[in-house]
Amino acid sequence: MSGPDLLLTALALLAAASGLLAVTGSRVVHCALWLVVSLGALAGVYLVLGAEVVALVQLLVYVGAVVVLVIFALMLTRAPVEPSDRLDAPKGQKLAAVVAGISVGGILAGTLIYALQDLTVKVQGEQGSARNIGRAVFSGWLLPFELLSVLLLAALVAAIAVSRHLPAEKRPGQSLTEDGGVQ
Amino acid sequence: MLTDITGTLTGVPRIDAVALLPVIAPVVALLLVLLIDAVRPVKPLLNLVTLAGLLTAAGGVAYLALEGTERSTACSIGVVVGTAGLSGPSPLPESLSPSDVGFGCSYLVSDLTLTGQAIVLVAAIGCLLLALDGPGAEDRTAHHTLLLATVAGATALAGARDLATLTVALETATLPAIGLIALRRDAQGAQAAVTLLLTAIASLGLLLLGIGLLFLATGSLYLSRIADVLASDPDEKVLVVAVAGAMFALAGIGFKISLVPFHQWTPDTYAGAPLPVAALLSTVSKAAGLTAAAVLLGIGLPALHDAWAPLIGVLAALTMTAGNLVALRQQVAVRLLAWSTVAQAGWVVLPLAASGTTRDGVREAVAASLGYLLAYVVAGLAVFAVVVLVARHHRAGEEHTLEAYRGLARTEPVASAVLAFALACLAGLPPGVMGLIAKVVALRPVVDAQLWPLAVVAALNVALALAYYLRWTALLLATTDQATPRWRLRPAEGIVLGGAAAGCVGLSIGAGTIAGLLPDLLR
Amino acid sequence: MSWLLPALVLVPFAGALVLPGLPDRFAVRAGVGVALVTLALAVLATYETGTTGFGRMQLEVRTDWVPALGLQAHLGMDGVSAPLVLLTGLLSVLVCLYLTRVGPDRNLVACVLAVTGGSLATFTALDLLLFFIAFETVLIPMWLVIRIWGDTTQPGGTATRNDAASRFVLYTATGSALMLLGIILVIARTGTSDLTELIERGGAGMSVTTQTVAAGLIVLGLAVKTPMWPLHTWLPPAHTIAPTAGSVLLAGILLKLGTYGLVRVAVPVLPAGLQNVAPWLGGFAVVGIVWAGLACLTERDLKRLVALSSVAHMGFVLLGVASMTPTGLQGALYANIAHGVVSALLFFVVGALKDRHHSADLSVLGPGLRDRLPRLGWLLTLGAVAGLGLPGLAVFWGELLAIAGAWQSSALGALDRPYAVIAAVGTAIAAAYWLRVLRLIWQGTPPADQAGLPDATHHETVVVLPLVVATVVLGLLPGPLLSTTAGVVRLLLPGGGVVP
Amino acid sequence: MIHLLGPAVLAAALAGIGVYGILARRNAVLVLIGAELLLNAANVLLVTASALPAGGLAGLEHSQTYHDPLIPGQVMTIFVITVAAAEIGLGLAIVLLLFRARGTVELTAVRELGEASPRHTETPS
Amino acid sequence: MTESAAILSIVLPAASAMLGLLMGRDWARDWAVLGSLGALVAAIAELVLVGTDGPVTAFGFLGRAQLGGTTIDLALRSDQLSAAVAVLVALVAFCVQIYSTAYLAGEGTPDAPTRYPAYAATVSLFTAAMMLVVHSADLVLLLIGWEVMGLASYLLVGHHSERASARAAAAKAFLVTRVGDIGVVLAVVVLIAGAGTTSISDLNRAATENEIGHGTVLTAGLLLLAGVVGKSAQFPLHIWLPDAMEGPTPVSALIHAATMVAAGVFLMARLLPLYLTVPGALQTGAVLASISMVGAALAALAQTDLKRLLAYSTISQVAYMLGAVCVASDRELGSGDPTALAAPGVLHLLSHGAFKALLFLAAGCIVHIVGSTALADMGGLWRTHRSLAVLFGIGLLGLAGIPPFGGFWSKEAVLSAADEAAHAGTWVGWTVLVAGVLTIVLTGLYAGRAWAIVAMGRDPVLPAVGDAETEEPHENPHGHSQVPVAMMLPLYLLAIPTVAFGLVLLTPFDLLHGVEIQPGTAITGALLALSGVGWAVSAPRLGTPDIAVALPVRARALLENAFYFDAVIRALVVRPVLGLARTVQMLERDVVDAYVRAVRPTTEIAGTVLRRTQTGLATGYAVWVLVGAVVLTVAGMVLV
Repeated sequence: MSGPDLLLTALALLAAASGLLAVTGSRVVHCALWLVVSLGALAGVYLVLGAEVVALVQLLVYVGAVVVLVIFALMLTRAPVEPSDRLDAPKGQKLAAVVAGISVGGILAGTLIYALQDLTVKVQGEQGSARNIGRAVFSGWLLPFELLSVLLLAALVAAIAVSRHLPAEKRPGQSLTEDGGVQ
Repeated sequence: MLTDITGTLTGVPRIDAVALLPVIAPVVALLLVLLIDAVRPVKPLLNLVTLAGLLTAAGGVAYLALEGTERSTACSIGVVVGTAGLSGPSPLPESLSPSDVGFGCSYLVSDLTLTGQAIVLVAAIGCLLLALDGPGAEDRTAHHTLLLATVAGATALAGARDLATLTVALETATLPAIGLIALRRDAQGAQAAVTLLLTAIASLGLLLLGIGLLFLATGSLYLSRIADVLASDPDEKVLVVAVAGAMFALAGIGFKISLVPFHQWTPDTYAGAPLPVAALLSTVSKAAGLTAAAVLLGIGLPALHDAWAPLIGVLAALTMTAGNLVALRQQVAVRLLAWSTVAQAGWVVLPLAASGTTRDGVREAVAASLGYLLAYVVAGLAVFAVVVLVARHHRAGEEHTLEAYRGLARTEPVASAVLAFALACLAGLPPGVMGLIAKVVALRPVVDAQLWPLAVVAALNVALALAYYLRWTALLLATTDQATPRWRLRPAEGIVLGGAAAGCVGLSIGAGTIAGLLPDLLR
Repeated sequence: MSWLLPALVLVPFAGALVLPGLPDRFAVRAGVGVALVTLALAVLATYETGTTGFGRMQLEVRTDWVPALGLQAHLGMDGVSAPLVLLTGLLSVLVCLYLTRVGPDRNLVACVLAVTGGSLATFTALDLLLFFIAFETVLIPMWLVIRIWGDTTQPGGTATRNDAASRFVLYTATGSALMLLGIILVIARTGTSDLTELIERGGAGMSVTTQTVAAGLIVLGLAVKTPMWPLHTWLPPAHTIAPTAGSVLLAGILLKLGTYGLVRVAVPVLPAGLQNVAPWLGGFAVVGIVWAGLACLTERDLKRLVALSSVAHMGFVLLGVASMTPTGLQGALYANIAHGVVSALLFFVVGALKDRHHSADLSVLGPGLRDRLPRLGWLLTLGAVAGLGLPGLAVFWGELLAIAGAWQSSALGALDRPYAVIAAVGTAIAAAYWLRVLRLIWQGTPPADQAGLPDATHHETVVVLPLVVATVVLGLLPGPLLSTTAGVVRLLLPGGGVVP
Repeated sequence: MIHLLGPAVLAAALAGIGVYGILARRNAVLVLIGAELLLNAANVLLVTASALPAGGLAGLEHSQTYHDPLIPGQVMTIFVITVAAAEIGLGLAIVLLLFRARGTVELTAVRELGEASPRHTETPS
Repeated sequence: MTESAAILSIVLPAASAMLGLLMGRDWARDWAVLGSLGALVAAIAELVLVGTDGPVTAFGFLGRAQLGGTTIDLALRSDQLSAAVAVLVALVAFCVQIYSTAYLAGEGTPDAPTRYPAYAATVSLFTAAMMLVVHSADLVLLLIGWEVMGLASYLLVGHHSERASARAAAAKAFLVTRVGDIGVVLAVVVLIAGAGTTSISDLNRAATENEIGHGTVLTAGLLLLAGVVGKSAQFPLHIWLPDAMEGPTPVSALIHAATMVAAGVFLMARLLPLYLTVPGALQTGAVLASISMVGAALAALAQTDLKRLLAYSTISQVAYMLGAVCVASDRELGSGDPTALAAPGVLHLLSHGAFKALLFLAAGCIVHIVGSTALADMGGLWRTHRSLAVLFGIGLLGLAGIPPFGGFWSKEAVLSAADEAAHAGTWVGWTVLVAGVLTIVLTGLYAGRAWAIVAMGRDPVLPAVGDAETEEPHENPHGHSQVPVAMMLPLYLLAIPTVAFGLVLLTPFDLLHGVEIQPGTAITGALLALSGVGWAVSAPRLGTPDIAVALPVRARALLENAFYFDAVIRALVVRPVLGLARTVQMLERDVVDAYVRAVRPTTEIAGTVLRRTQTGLATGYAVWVLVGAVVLTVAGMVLV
């Protein structure tokens, strides 16, 4: 159990625990915050595995943007700040969720444990450096990169179109005026 | 064989623009639409630009098909090796040949690609025309943008030959569609969008886990590379991980074709979404799903045939039977159509269950699937066209039940003739010869591989499906007392109706196109 | 003369497409015209085939349709299909003629022509897949005939009518879907779907198990259409509900598709397979004969009774085919034509009676028909007597030869003699139920209230006359029809039918 | 030298937790949180896989020393993160739309499209 | 020339039947009479021509049917046997047609129409069918004639279809003969399979040269015997003949006396060479004949209805003919055509045809006078209608076999044949001889009884001929006092052969050398017959004209109902079949069809269950997706 292994296990435990709390918490804001902790821990894990850029992107995009968005969404949907039991699905659904969660996790863990049994590997620090990632993205993965830009554009246009403000009592099939103004 | 357009950026591979035309055209159109919307949003202009984008893409496909040579682009062969002066982190030992290190091409224009793209574009043009005047088209710009994005994703998916492009293309084909569903901003649309969104995200998670496992096992994302690694009888560990990865990936794609365990979003989303978008989902999105499955399983994982073929057989049987059984009980037209597409998904995927290990076996199976898909898409478009027309003229709008079709043959002989003919095609009974030939094409590999239980289930499902298709046709010819108003047929809808009907008749007479796709190797 | 068969097939289809456009009155007359042209073409084709010999396939025409599947639009005619083509042409003309006076409806005539076209295509198709497509083309028009023009006065009104129609089409569709599996298996194993080629091979290139599986599936599909005993429950309701024109088509032409398929596809292409299936086929056929006979003994509805008697008749045809001997096969083909003529005659008469009494129930049709409606009475008697297989009328020859074939059949193994005896007993049961019919409605004193009904009109007599003549001529002069099928039967059977 | 088993198990655990998160929650936004976790699990798996030398598990017996210059694992992770961002963006937009349309984001309350809902079960006339 | 005569004898009546039916009421009578006359002339011509330029073995009639290996040649043949029987048939048919013109004159009452055109046409059809049977050289062609006769008999028995008993009798007649005909059909099938031909001459030749397997010939023989028993109303298939008396009397005369019932014997005679190779079949025939002979005669004794008495008498007499043919295997014959061995049977056939037709037609006249067929209503004919009584007497004498009447000669021929067979030491010969002798006594008895009741009987039923119409004939409202000429003429015509049949023995027919009358049996036979008649005629002195009264009451009822055999058959066959039919109908509805009907509800239930999984909850769907993925993976792993 070398130094990085120790660090990895620590970060892994932190990520898993905070993830679990994020998912089972009864206070909405706490869930969001635990999510931040979990994603942060993951960034750490990436660093240990030598993926610098990925760690940075993780921090930047996930922790920075995504979680903030989630918190905004929670606030906009006036989610109850105080602990409420209405967050979890009804009994049957929860049971199914547990079963599904355990089975997905279990089968993945089983396969991976079977495959990676005591496999140790020397981490190449600078494999994940910006230079290599840059060259890789712009040589081998140019097409997905370009496609990604189309995806982002489409997602944003969709988000904007969908969230254009809604007239007070919206009846399905009611047509908006050209500029989408409120009647 | 790379054509050279950029060359300025060091190390950036020359992208073969012609090969990528079917993907680039919709994107360019998309940008133009946004530009026009910013400058002066004039409805006919927007329609025109979108249509032009799709037609150029179709032209590109036609050109590539006629040219006949196989083009591959966005490849990373020789980039790192060939670029002088660039020192990679660890320069590749000269002894290694490119194929050793996991290189390959992200995008390949082969018969499979062109057929997939052709089907997608035909369906997209149909859906666009339906959406021009149909419900949910008020917000013209957003609608067209999202539609073009979906088409770009679907066409890219057909050509994707590595898992990264496959994933991104799949998401590009799904996310805008979710946007389209929610575009009408009403409660129905929102719920439908949420349903599809959650299913899509869960499936994306599964797909990515699958890709992670496959990457762990084979060390590369290129499908050709994965196929080679798995073909050279890897050891037990690699095989187990690869199979797990393959299954997760297949599950991830399942929702798009609406195979049984992953189909539950279909009826709710079709009912909630505007009709043209439902048409889009049932044709473009399903075509994209099938091409993804064909690419992933046919090109990437033929070696694991023993794992996925029987399972696809089971899924196909379950999908057919469940789809037909529930469809029998449906009264609302669009829900019946949703369940009918679920049942047809079973038929589309049926040949894959009998692909056999030989390269030729897989090719024939994929060819059969694509053949059936083509027949299904054309017939589906015709049915949707008529349903949209009825929705527009019926007081219950999109929620109209089958009763709205009672006695339609009296007032609208042409439209009901097209609907009856299309339903006969979907049922696979003459006069719908196209459907019959498609069913023969689909059943041939299954019978050839002697999968008797599957073949018998499929045969029984012919009758089950026939039950509700005939019930619908019978309503058309029934006599009714209330007078249905004459229809005012808009040009766009006329084109779709005529085009789809011509397609059905054409494919019935020239049924060779259904049976003879993918003549040479599956690449 | 290679244009002849395509024309024969396409003329009725063209008629079917054009007629809905025309006004009712004119359309029905045009329908008769088209049917007459088809009949003329059929006669010409038969004559041509006859001159150059019924033994081999004549007037062949062949073009590629779906090369990838090996499907060719390949038509031809020989001794087996010639009589059936003639019968189809004749019945089509008679039905159209009948419709000119009784409920003229352009769509109904269009459906009749579509059914005629589909049947003619099936009888002349020489490609397995083309045979299948033509076999299925007949389904939708027949379904329409029952569904739209069916009789809604039955208890349960439109619900029973719709149920009968959907039961007919779904039962047959399931059967033919299973048959499709068999056909695809044959094509997959032999590599060709061309019937002439497959007949020459006589099942070579296919292992016995494959042949048995394929034969099982194909026979199952065709048995539903014939109908064979356990799979026959769609026929009685279909007949009770169908209008007269529909019943004549159903009994006269559609049932022949199944048996023709057996003789053309199952026997020559899968001889070894059919050898294994034959005892079962023979068994079900024989049970069918006795079962349907007994069911008729207590049947109240006359149309249902005639339908059940059709099941018994087709039992003989199936027995003939199952015997796989030249005598048996010729008996089967003969019984096929005879049943077509006799059941068409019966359904016309029963239809006329039902139109007059507004019900087909034996008690309503009432006793004393011989005095009230003498002409219809005599026609019914002739039909009944022919139905029970009186020697001297058409059906007898079919039954005699089928029983003779079964008696000396090697394919039926040890069961050949018992089957023949049971089938012979079946003829006695046929006599019992037909005499019961005559006793209940033909004899006896006519009730007072039904005095005013008109006897068979001149028009109805003219429609039925050819059938009467055919029944008698086929009964007294079996020579010509038997010699037509003799040549081909020797070809179809493995080793030319070694059993004498 | 690190054991790859640690991050692998982490990926599995996170996947399980993510799945639980998606299915057990009633509030749509929290469901999206679960989804994020599931996607992150996939990312962890990809990054751990990219730590292996070229050729992945299959390449081990060739005892390669160098790493695949195209670093597919990490590049894929970056793409996934971006896709996740796009998904969450659109997801939240739709959730907000649902909130504005129906005043609640509890999925159990918005089940109008199901087969059991009154809209679609009126008996056929 | 003989061919054309034979063909004419068939075609003429057929044509008259066709035209009679189509032309309608007024022409019918002329066509019918003309047709039968034509047939008679053709038959006589054929008889003469056969005599002069010899028999013609086979000439084409309905072409040739080619099937598989064998070909069925539907040809005719004409020889002495066929010519003789043809003449008999034509003669009786002609007489019946003339008789019927008067018997069924007029329209009849609305609820009992005479339907004369249909009647006349069917009789002509029958004649044509019988001619076809007589002349056919091929078993299948014979079967056609055989069954068309059955159909004609069905139509004629059911002629007065307004009476329920007539309808039942007609159906029974056709069905019982049809059951017999299953045997004939199967025999044809066996012969097609075994011998490869159905031509009678070929079969006889092949059988004698035993080219066909013995088993095949035996089965064919027995099966044909079944047909014969059915058609000739022998035990056990005799139940239909007494009921067939429901038909008009001339029909009974023609069909149920002279021709149809004799067709069975004719067939046996035709196929005698074949039967000689399988004595087993002949023995069974002999046994059945003996039982029928005695049983029917006993039953005739106790009948209370004149026509049923004559019907049972016919069964007994036909049994006589059958017995004569069946003993043929035990008699040796010098040279010549083996069919000559059947001569005694054929001889009796011819004579019986004449006098039985005479009796029936006379009975018809009596019924015409008295108005009912019951013996109780009859009596005193001798005084009221002397000529009719005389003719009736001649018929009875012929029947009883009193010399010198025709019946005596033919009956003696049969007895001497039986005697010769008995002396050859076979048990068959003895049974037939004993039965024959017993029957002669019984026949004498019931003939005498008939005479006693009808002719002598008590006071005249009707005023004597020529009396004024003053006194209303008591108690027979619908009788007629006068018998029209057209009905009397045929009686005279038929009386001639009844009396003069003995002369036939002298004619140079080569068939006859199979016949030799032994003086011993002849004399004993005559004495027995005379004693029988005498005893019956002496009954009136005992106070009642009916000798049967002497029988104990229960025995009389037993005999009258012919040993209740009819009820036995009804219980053993008819009721179970109807029961089976009901169960089949029930099974059809509840079992075979149930599976088909069950499909709809099962799909509906399945559909509803599956629909319920569509809850509308998005995360609910996600559960299916994820669990589905896991199951898929596990299955994948297991498969690899």
